[in-house]
Order: sequence, then structure tokens, then C-alpha cells
Amino acid sequence: MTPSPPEVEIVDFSKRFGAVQALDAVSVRFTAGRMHALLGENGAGKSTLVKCLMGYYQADAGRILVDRQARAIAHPYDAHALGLGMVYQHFTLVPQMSVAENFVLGRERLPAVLDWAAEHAALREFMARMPFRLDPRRLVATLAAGEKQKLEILKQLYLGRQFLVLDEPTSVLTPGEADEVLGEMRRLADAGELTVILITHKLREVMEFAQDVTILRGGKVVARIDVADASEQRLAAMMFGQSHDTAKPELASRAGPSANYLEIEHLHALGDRGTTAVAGASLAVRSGEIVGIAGVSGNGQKELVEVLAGQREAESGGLRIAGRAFNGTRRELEQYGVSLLTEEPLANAAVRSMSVMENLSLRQFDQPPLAHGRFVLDRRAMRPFADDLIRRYGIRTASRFARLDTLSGGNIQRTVLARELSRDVRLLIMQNPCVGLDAAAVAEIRGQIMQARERGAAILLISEDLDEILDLSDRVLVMAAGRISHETDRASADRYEIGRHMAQSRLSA
Amino acid sequence: MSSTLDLGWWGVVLAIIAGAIRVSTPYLLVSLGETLTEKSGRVNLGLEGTLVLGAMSGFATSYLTGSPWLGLLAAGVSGAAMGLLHALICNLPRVNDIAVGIALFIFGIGLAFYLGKPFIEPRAPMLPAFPLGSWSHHPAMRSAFDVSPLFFIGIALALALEWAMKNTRWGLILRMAGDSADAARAIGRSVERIRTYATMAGGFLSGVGGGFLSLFYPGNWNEGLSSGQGLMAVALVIFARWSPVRCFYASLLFGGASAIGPAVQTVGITEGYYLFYAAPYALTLAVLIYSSSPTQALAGAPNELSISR
Amino acid sequence: MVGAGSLLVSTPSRVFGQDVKPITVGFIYAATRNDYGWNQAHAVAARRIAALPGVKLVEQERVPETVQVERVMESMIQLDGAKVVFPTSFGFWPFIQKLAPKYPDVLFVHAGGLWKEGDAKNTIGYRGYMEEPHYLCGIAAGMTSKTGKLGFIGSKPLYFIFNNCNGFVMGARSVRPDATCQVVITGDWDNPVKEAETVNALVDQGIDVIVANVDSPKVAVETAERRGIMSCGYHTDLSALAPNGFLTGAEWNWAKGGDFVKAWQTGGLYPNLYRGGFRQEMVALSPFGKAVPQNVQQAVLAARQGFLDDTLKLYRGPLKDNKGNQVIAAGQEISNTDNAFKLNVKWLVEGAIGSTGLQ
Amino acid sequence: MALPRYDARNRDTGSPEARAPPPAHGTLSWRLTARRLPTDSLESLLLSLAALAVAAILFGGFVALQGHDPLAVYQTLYLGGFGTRFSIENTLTQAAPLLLTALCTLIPARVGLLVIGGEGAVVLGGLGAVLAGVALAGAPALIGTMLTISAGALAGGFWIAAAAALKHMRGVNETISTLLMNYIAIALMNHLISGPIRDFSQTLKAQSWSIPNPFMVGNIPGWSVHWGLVIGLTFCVLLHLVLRHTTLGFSFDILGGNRRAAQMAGLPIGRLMLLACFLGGAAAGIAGAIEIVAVHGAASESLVVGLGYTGILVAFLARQNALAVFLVALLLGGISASGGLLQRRFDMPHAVTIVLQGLIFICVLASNAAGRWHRSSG
Repeated sequence: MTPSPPEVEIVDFSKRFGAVQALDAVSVRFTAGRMHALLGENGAGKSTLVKCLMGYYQADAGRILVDRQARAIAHPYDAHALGLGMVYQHFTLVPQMSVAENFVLGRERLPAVLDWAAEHAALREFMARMPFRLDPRRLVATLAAGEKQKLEILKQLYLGRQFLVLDEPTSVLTPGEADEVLGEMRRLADAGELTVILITHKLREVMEFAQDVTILRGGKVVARIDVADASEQRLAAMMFGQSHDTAKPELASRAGPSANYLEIEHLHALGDRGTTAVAGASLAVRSGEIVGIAGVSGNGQKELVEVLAGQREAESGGLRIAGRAFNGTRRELEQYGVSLLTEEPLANAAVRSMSVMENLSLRQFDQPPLAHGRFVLDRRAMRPFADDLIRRYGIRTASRFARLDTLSGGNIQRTVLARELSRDVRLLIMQNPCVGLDAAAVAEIRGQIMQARERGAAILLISEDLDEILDLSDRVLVMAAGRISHETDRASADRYEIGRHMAQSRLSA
Repeated sequence: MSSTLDLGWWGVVLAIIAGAIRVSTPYLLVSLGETLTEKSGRVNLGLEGTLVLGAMSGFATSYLTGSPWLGLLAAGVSGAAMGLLHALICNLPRVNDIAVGIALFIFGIGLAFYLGKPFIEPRAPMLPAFPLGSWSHHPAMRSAFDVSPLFFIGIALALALEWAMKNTRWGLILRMAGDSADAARAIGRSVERIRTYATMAGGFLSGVGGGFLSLFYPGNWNEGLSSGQGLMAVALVIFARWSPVRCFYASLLFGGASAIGPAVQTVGITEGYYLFYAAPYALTLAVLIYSSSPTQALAGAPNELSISR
Repeated sequence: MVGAGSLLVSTPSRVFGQDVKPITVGFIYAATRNDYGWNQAHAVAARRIAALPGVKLVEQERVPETVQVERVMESMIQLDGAKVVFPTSFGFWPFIQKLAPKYPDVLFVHAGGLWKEGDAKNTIGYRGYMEEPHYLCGIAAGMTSKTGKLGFIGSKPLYFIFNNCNGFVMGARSVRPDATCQVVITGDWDNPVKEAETVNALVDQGIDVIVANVDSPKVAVETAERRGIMSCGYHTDLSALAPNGFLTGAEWNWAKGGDFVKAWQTGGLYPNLYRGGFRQEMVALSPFGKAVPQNVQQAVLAARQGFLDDTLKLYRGPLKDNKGNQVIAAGQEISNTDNAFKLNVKWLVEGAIGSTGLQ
Repeated sequence: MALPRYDARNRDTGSPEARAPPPAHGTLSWRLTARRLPTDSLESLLLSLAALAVAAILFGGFVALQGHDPLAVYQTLYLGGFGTRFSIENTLTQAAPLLLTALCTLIPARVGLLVIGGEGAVVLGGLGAVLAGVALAGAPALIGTMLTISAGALAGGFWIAAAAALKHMRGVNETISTLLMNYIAIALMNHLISGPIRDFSQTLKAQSWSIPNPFMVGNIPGWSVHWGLVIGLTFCVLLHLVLRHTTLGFSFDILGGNRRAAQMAGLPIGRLMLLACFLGGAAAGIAGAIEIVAVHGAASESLVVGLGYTGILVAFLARQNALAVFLVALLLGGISASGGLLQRRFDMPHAVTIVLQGLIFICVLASNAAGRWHRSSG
């Protein structure tokens, strides 16, 4: 290892993505040999900051100083050359290859023929000095998610990187594994071998392991304090902003609670990588009520919505609508008036190669007026049907026949919104409905949601945006580690309290 | 004439072994080539065309130059050219590698029959054979074990590839390109370039496999030469779980299965010979059904492969 | 030229040298015409017919036995002005019968077609009795084989294949009563890998003479040569392929079709069904290989003379089939031109190991 | 935050839009379906024509290389394929089966499956037709014919539907399974016609029992083209109506376009895949049945002449659009119809038409990449 880890400083970074100002004149100094936490809620700019540092993106403005010298990092290669390394949430490992092979593959120059004896010896010697052990012969596909995360970290250290950025490292670890990894990272920092940058939103981890913490909100540095003189309360307040208990707009009170419309009991479901994602979630939504689920992404919300949308098989648990078991057939979706607004509409809820008109008819193409009997499709009737929706929901498109993927993100979202809300909606399930939209669009969508609520629809709003949850929900739940960990009704919902529950450690995603 | 022992059933066993050796060599070469291509993440269904074009160009070159080894080289080079064509088209965005394979299957056979017309009648010098059966006084035994050097080259190649994929730089990079394109791009490797080289190498071996058909066994060029070995190679590679050494065993099995048909008839089972000839195909389909599962990809399959998803 | 063995005998008058007007003759092959086999035999005849005065030759290869052959014939007639068409593959016969009535001014000559009353008058089915030259090959094989074990490779389970096999075995057993012959059916007209594999399997059984009734026996003969055993040819002259092991071979003489062309040119008479052996010049014998000693050649040529002057009958009693039942009583003889009998051969003679699968 | 994609040379500096999640296991998310273009889009037609033009130029070069004059070759191709009434009849006869075998690839492609089992379905269709025809010996002519053809359709349909079942239930890739099933179907037919269902009175050829004569179908009056063309055309038009103007066709498009959207819309994925493959197989099965009722009268190796494989090419060139299949089948029928003339006039080997087909197929696939309106999303 080179003698001492580099001293890195970021001066006045700013970065804009389209309408979103991701970073606004951010300056951070990472002292060598210390563990520095970057704290903030989703979208606060944490990941964008480190990506600019590591050369994946170019900051619009600002300088990077390494050991007090200005360096240009235009490409991850440059960062690697300076000994800067980064561990991603999505693993860059090769599943069908062994741990040792994944180690070796990271190296810039590989010998034509590998001397595995020597490689294994070097690995063993390296592992001895490392906080956690992995059997080099094991196939990566057989490793648990936590072991894969450790391997990613070990790979960076093996390549001699002394400045290590960990992007939400513990999101896939069990609490025990998280403490073990962060503990060892802290030990290496204290031993002066490593500077560790920990991107997290978990207050506990910051308090227990980090030495300095920089809090980001809305792309700006809110504060930079030594952990010694910080407390979870202060950090949470700065992280989520003062609990502006300004009067939450009173929701028109519904005439008394009506019966449960959507009931979920002890739902279990696995994630894409076979790990448990939804671990016994239970909740109920009454007609005419908006239930908001707050929580940081990766706590099983995506998988929960996928189960409701029929895109993922539940391992166990009950799913009932209006008292009767629901298994996602088209007849049931129509009978119970179920609508869905999911993230990434092009990937989950629409067909890029079909026209705007066809996408608008996705829900009702087999019912009059679009169909005669169950079988004959009336494409001519689709035109007025589509034009009406295009007009009412303000979808800017060249023509009703234009392919969906020729529209902008906002207009695609509006198309899906128009389709889902323009029918007799009695259950509306939404996941981050307003992400990436401008203020006008957000207001318009919220208006539609409130109208649906007035009409007595049961609404389940899942969002990473705490303000959106607080503004709209009659009842607020927090989802953490695949379960509902906290519930409060609108009146007693306290932003900070909810924020604290959100910042619990997560079950492996 | 010394007493010729009546071989009977023993003869069938001998025939199957000898047949397995003879018929398995093209299967082995073509499946090793396809293993390389699929390990890099691409499927080349055009192997049938590559094989037939290789057989033709091998026979033609051997006839024109008089040297069967030069012919074999020409067969390989023509195969590599087809591989390059497959790769260049597949590197374009939004192109399906299986559809390109079928297109090259048609194009390859068309080209081979077109250019090969004048070479159907003449006879070209053949590849030599190792007389492995010389220890036996029995003429049938002696000639049964005349084995082509290509069979041994194939075995050596299978072992070499198995070793190289684990112990050499390009071996690791090849497997990475086929298993996780993101990991490859994360360390700055061009996945398209890796797959182009792999498809060319695969094409070269398939071409040589074709050269074997026209320059050793059955040792002549005509339009009935290819009976699906190229297409079978894709199924055989899946059967062998993308391991070169297992490709060898699988090739022997397929070679043996093809040899069973005629051998069994010689011992009196005369009904249902068509079903015998369909044995390799049915066997592969059965294994495919048995080993697939609706949730995750085939064990050991490079998951960038379009057919394993 | 004496019409022989046809169900409906019409004795054509001999043609005397009137001036012949030009005529276009079309040949249609199922595979490539230089395949050293069935198609090459016809291509050789096509060349000889093209050499006739006033004949212009048009050829087309790889025509499948589907409605396409009907189209190709019509295309030759309409676009190339063909007046005589030779569709050479077996499966073409039903399409000829469908097309012929539409073009009465065109003569359709088919190899193997079984013309019967009611078929179109302007069609001819002609074919050689290949069992006769196979009988001669059998004699050569019987006398030169060391193990007395012969091999017969057939392509498809059809009556003429089994007739050829019977001829081969009877010829061999006429000079070597204990000779046996293993019969193997590949199931394809043309599959070089299977044919080579079958020859190897036969050699491994100790068989040392083979004959292959497949579209292109080139592979089988070359494989036999490579395995150091003897072989007989089929369709056309394959002696060049096996300098050491070649005995002799059964060849077609499709050039006989030239007589029909001449008849059509001059308005002469022609038979609708013409089948014959050596006597009718429809078949021929390949030159002997160097593995055939003088005494064997004499024996073979003597038998050929027997066929020529009709003194030697192929099917003659007492004859049993390989299942042991009597098929021809002692002292009884079947005429060499008895088509009905030959069409009904659904059995293999004694000494042949295998079954026809025919009922 | 998804791993940003960068490559040493071309850095992708797109917005941090998360990469679309990998397609759920099961449907082969090959990009050709996602590329399926709305039928009425001009680009789709232009692209196909451009591909044909390029293929024509390449073929012209190839022919010139061999010492023939390309223009003369193209004139002969035109004459042989479309020049005279007789050529047109010849082309229509060749095109008739291709219409149907193309659907065997086209309909499954609408739901995202790449099926190349047309050859096997044709053979099974032929067998089905023969067995039904023989069994229904007493039936009146027209009904007998219709039932015989329907039997062929059912046989072909179930054969390809089996591949969809293997895909849905066992995750077996449909392209490989249908390829293997081709060989199995051919071996099965050869076995049956050489023994169990063989007509031993036919001495010239190993073929199955013949269907009763009244069930046979003659030529269209005035044209020497058999009714198979009309049946094929009707089926094509019917299919187009189903694909374009029924809820079933709409569901196919959704599933083929985005499997997750189909799940969200509550569509029965498994049943749609089975139905699409059944319809595709049925089309090819009808092609086989027509070869029996309109041409041969019995099943024989004449059923195995590559109709299935050429169908794949027709489906791709028609860009999976049922109406365009007719035009493309005409083109390819014309090429193979005039192939004979090329042989006779230029003494070119028969394979020249196969080379041309290969070139066209390659150019069509390459043209897929040239679409300009592809959004540059990551």
C-alpha cells in the first residue's frame, strides 16, 4: 500500500440535469485517514456528488484537489490512477466466475498466462490483512448478497485504492453484516490506511462509525459537523429540514371510515436476486382514504407494487380487494376498478412500440365502446376516446398515432396517468407518481388524486418523497426492511418521527 | 484366409466405437467453435452454412493445390470469414443474433453449392490417417481404427480451451463478456470486439469441421454432405453445459448415436431405422426439457446469451 | 427394335433416313447432374441424345418432386419450345400424367413410369431390368469374395431395390451356394455420411464385397476402397473410383431414349411402356476392375450372353425366400420380361439377411 | 443508482435515468419485436425496399464476378417470375405455401417468440390431413376437404403450441426446441410412410395412404394454380383482421411489446403464447394439408422441400405484418420460379437463388439497425 491515503477536497461543485439542479456550489473536504459520512434523503445529491468526483459525470463547475493539487478527473480511469475507488449498489461482479477470477479481472494489466498459484498466495496474504474472509474458489453466483458487497469492497482494496467511496453499502446487508463491514472500514481508516466516504441516510450508522458528516439537502450542503458533537435528533432535523408543522392543509373529512377495500396480510416476496424483499408486510386501505407509505428505496416497496401489479409472484400471504381474494386477472382489475401508476412507465406500464392511442386504450380495449362483444376491436372508436384523453390530460404528442417512445418522459407519464385515472377508479396504487415532473405537472396529478379520493377511491401512495406523503395521506405508514414498521394518522404525523423510522437499517434488498 | 472370427454383436460394439470416432470429429470441432462463440454471449445458428462452405472450400483448395492441409486451412479461413460477417451484423443495434444466424445459414449453403458445383465430380487428395489398428491381424479391425489426426487435434483443443478459459487473460475476458457485459464495460473492455473475435474463432473451427467432412470422412464433396451437424452443434453445446471437455464426450455420444442406425441393421434389427436416425435430436430435446427451469437460466449458461434467458 | 415385355405392345416401324426437322429436348434432374450416380447416368444419355442430328438440349437440376416439376416442364415447353421432355426422377410420373394431356404435341419420357391403359398416349415409361447386371455382379462377387459374406446397401424400401438385391444374391449363390448378403436400408436417396457409416459397419462384420443402390454410390465405393474391400458400381461407370477393389458395375443405358426422340421427330411409332434388360439394350455392364481374374470375367460374360439370347432366366425354381417359404417351384421359370411378377417381389431370396418391410 | 455505462471510447453522458430493469425471465426480449413498426408507418416500407435494393446490388456484383451480365440476369429473373402469364402462374404456385409457412414465424413473433418450426408443422399438417382424409372416406366432397385441411391445421397447431408450452412451463428456448422438433417430425413421417401407414400399391415411391379422390382440390378455373393459393390468401387476410382488429391481436401486441405491461394489464401470458403458437402452427399445418389435397394426395418426402425455412425469411422481410406477407411471398416465389430459367439460360447452378435469398435476409436484418428515430435512451 502506498504510504498514506490521499487528501481529497471538492470546491464549489454544481451540476444540472435538465430541469433539476442536482448540485448547487457544493464544497466538501475529506480529511485523510478518517471516515466521512455524506448524509441526506433520496435525491439530496449524494450520489451525483461522488459520481462527479469519480469521473462518471463532469461537474458543470468546480475543482477537485487531491493532496492540495488541482486534478482533472474526466474518466474513472483518472480517478483509479489517483487511488480513488468506488463501490456501487448494483454489483459489477461476474456471477459464473470465481471470487479469485473477479479479483484478478479488475487489474489494468493482466499477464497473458495467469500463475494461479502465485495469485492465490497473493490473495491469501491480502485477505489475511483484510477485515473479512472470502473463499477465493467460490463461484460468485453462490455468494449471499452481503458476501458480494464485501467482495466489491475487497476488490477495490486489492487494487490498491486508498480513497474508497461506499454508495449505500449496507442496503443489501443484514444489520449484523452492516456493523461488521463498517466496523472494519473504520478500523482501516483509524490505522491510517484508508479514507472512507460513506453515503448513507441511516443516522445510526453515522453516529456509530463516521467521524465527520456532511449533510446535503436539495443539492446544497446544509452543514458539516464532527460526529462527536452531533445527535441523531439534530442530524435528522437538518437532514429532513425543520419539522415545519405549518398547518397541513386540512383534507376534506370523509363521512366516517368505510369498509377496508384493499387488505394485504403477511405478504412475503423475493427480490430479483432471490433475497427476501417483502418480509410479512400487512396493511389495509379503506375506500375514500389515501394511505401513504414512506420509506427509502430498497425496502421492498418496488417488490410490493410488482406483486400488486401481477409482475411478481408472492411467496406467501393474503391479498384481498373488497373482501374477496385478488389474483390480478383482467376481469378482477375491471371488476374492482384497480389502477396503477408505477415508476418508469416505459418499462412497467406501457408499450414503447405501440402508438399513444393504443397505449391509452390498454385498460379498456376489450370493453365497449372500444370493443363490440368480447372479441371485435373497434379501432375507429379508439380515436375519439384517445383524443379526449389527450386533450383533457394535456399530452403533448405529434399525433395520436405517434409511437409512445417518441414522447418526452413527462408526456409518457401523463399518458399513463390519463389511462389509469380516466376510468371508474376504486383502487389506485401509485409509486413515485411525480418523480422527475415539473411543479405544474405535480400539482395537476395531485389534483387528480384528490378528485379520485373524493369519488371514494381507495388510494395507496408509495413514495420516497416524504413531503408528498405528508401532504396527501390520511394515514402514513413507514416501510422498512420489507415490513410496515410505523403507522400514524394524518393529525399526529410528525415529519421527524417518520424520518427516524425511515432511517432504520434495511433487510437485504 | 485365417479364420475370420464372426464378429456378430461384438462387431456392433466395434462399429459403434469406430463410428463414434469418425462421426464425432466434425461434431467436436463445430461444438468447440460454438462454445467459444456462446461463451462470449452470442449464438451463431449460421454454423450449418459455415460448415458446408468450409467443406466446399476445403475440398476445392485441396483439389486445386494438391495439399489437403492447405485445404483444411482454407476451410478454416472461410469459416472465420462467415463468423466475421455474423459478428459485424450482430454488432449493429437492435439486431437479433439468432435471426442473423438463420440468414447466414441460408447464405452459406447457397454460396457453397454455387461455388462448389465444379468440384462435385473430381476427386481431391485426402487427409492422411493414423493407422491405430495396425496391432491387429484382422483387416476389419485395422481399417476401423484408421483415425484422422483431426480427432486428436480436437481432443487437444478441447483440453487446451478448458485450460485456457481458466488460466489465460483472453479466457477470463471472454467469459466475462458472455456473463456480464456491464462488468466488462466497467473495466473499459469493448464487448463487441470480444464477441467479434470469439465468433470468428468459432467460425474457423466450424469451417475446419466442415473440411474434415470433405477431406477425410466421408471424404468427398457433394450437396448432401451437411445433414444438420452445424445446427446440432448449438444444441450439443447446451447439452455439454458450455464446457469444452464435456463437448468431447457429448460429441462421442452423438457420433455413436448416428453410428447405431446402420450398425444395428447389420445385426438384424431392420425395422424403425428412421427412428434411430432421429435419436440424437430427441435425446437433446429431452435433456433440454429436463435441465431447463422456468425461473432461472440453465445452469452454467452465460447469462448474456439470448437463448438462455 | 422389338417391343418387349410391355403390357400394351405396339410394334414401331423402323425409321428410315427422312430429313429430320430440329427439335428441342429438355432434361429435368432431381439433384445435380454430375453426382456420379442416377442423375449422371441420365446426363450421359442426354449428351448422346444431344449429339443426334437437329437436337437442341436444355437441362435443369434440383427440381423437387412437387408441383414445381409440373411448372418446370411447362416452362421448358412454353419458354424453351421443348418438344420432348425427360423428367428423370421417380416422383415426377404423376405430374407427367397430369400435364401430358394439355400438351399433346410434346412427348414425355419417364424413367420407371409404369404406363397403363388410360394414361396419356404422349407419355412413355421406360426402364432397364437392373436385376440382370446385378446378377452378373453377384457372380463376380461370389467368385472373388474371400469370406463369402456380401453387403447390399439400399436407399429406400422399394420393389426395384429388392429385385436388384435378389439378382445380386442369386448371382453370387449360383457360383457359391453358401454366400450370404447383409441388406441395409439407409432411408435416404442421398446421404453420404450414412452411406459411409453403413459401409464401415458392413466391413466390420467381415463383409468383403458391397454394392450400393443409392443415388450416388461414389461415397460407398470410395469408402470400400479405403477399407480395402471389393465393390460393385451402380448407375454409371465407377471403376475409376476404386482401382484395386472394383469388380464390375450395373449401368443404365438411358441413351435408348434417343430412339423415342427420333420417332417423335419423324412421326414414327413408339412404345408407351418399354422395359428391358441386356436383350433390349436397356442396361450395360461396367468394365472389369483389375481385381477380377480372367476365369471370373469369362463366367460373367457367359451369363450376360445367356441374358442376351434369353437362355438364362433370372428367377428360376426351386427358389425359397429368406423366410424359408417356397416362392418358385422346382423346374418353373419366370420370363425375364415378366413385369407383373417383378412388381410383386415383396421378398428377399434365401441367403439375403434383412427384410423388405413390404406387405 | 444504476451503474452509469461508460466505455473507454464513447462516453454515454445521458441523464441519470435508471436503466430499465432486465426483462423478467421467460420471453426472449429480442429487440426485433420491440422494433415492430406500426403497419402504416412509411419507414417500415422504405427500410424493406432499401434492404432489397442493397441486396440486388450485391447480388448483381456477385453475378458479374462470375462473368454474367447482371442486367441480363435481372431481365431473366423478371421474365421467369413475372414476364408471362405462365411465369405469373408459376410464381403464384410457389408463393401459395410460403404465405402460410411465413405465418408460422410471424404470429409467434408478435408475442416475442422466435419460432423456426415451420418445416415440422408442414409435415405434421400433411400427416394429419392424410389420416383425417382416409378416416372420413364416406363424407361428401366439400365437407371432407374442409375437415381434412382442418385436421392438418390442428396437427400443425398442436405441434408448435407444444413448443410454447415447453417455453412457458419449463423455460425451454423455443427457437432451439422448434429446430429439433423439425428433425423429429421428419423422422416420424419417414417412419410412418415406410411401414405403418404406407400404401404398398404405390411401387414408385414410399408414400402414405392416399386420401379419397373427391377430397382432392383442383385448379382455380382459368388459372393453372391450385386452390391452395386462395386458401392461403384467405387465411392471411383473416389473420391480419384478427391481429389488427380483435382484442386477441391487441393482447398479442401488448405481450410482444412489453411483457411487464401485459402482466400489469392482467393479460393471461401463458395462454396468449400458446394461442399465438397454435395459430402459427395451424397456418403451416394448412400449408402441409394443401400439399396433400391440392398436389400429392398422400404424404411423402415431397412435403420436406424447405417451405418452412423459406417461411422464416418471408416473415422477417414482411416485418411481421400479415398483409405484407403476400407481397413478400410473391417476390420470393418469383425468384424460385425464375431460378430454373437462370439455370437453363445462363447455365448457373441452382444455388444462385439460395444465394439471393441469403443476401436479402442479411440486408433486411442489417436494415433494422438503420432506423433513425431510435431514441438515444441508455
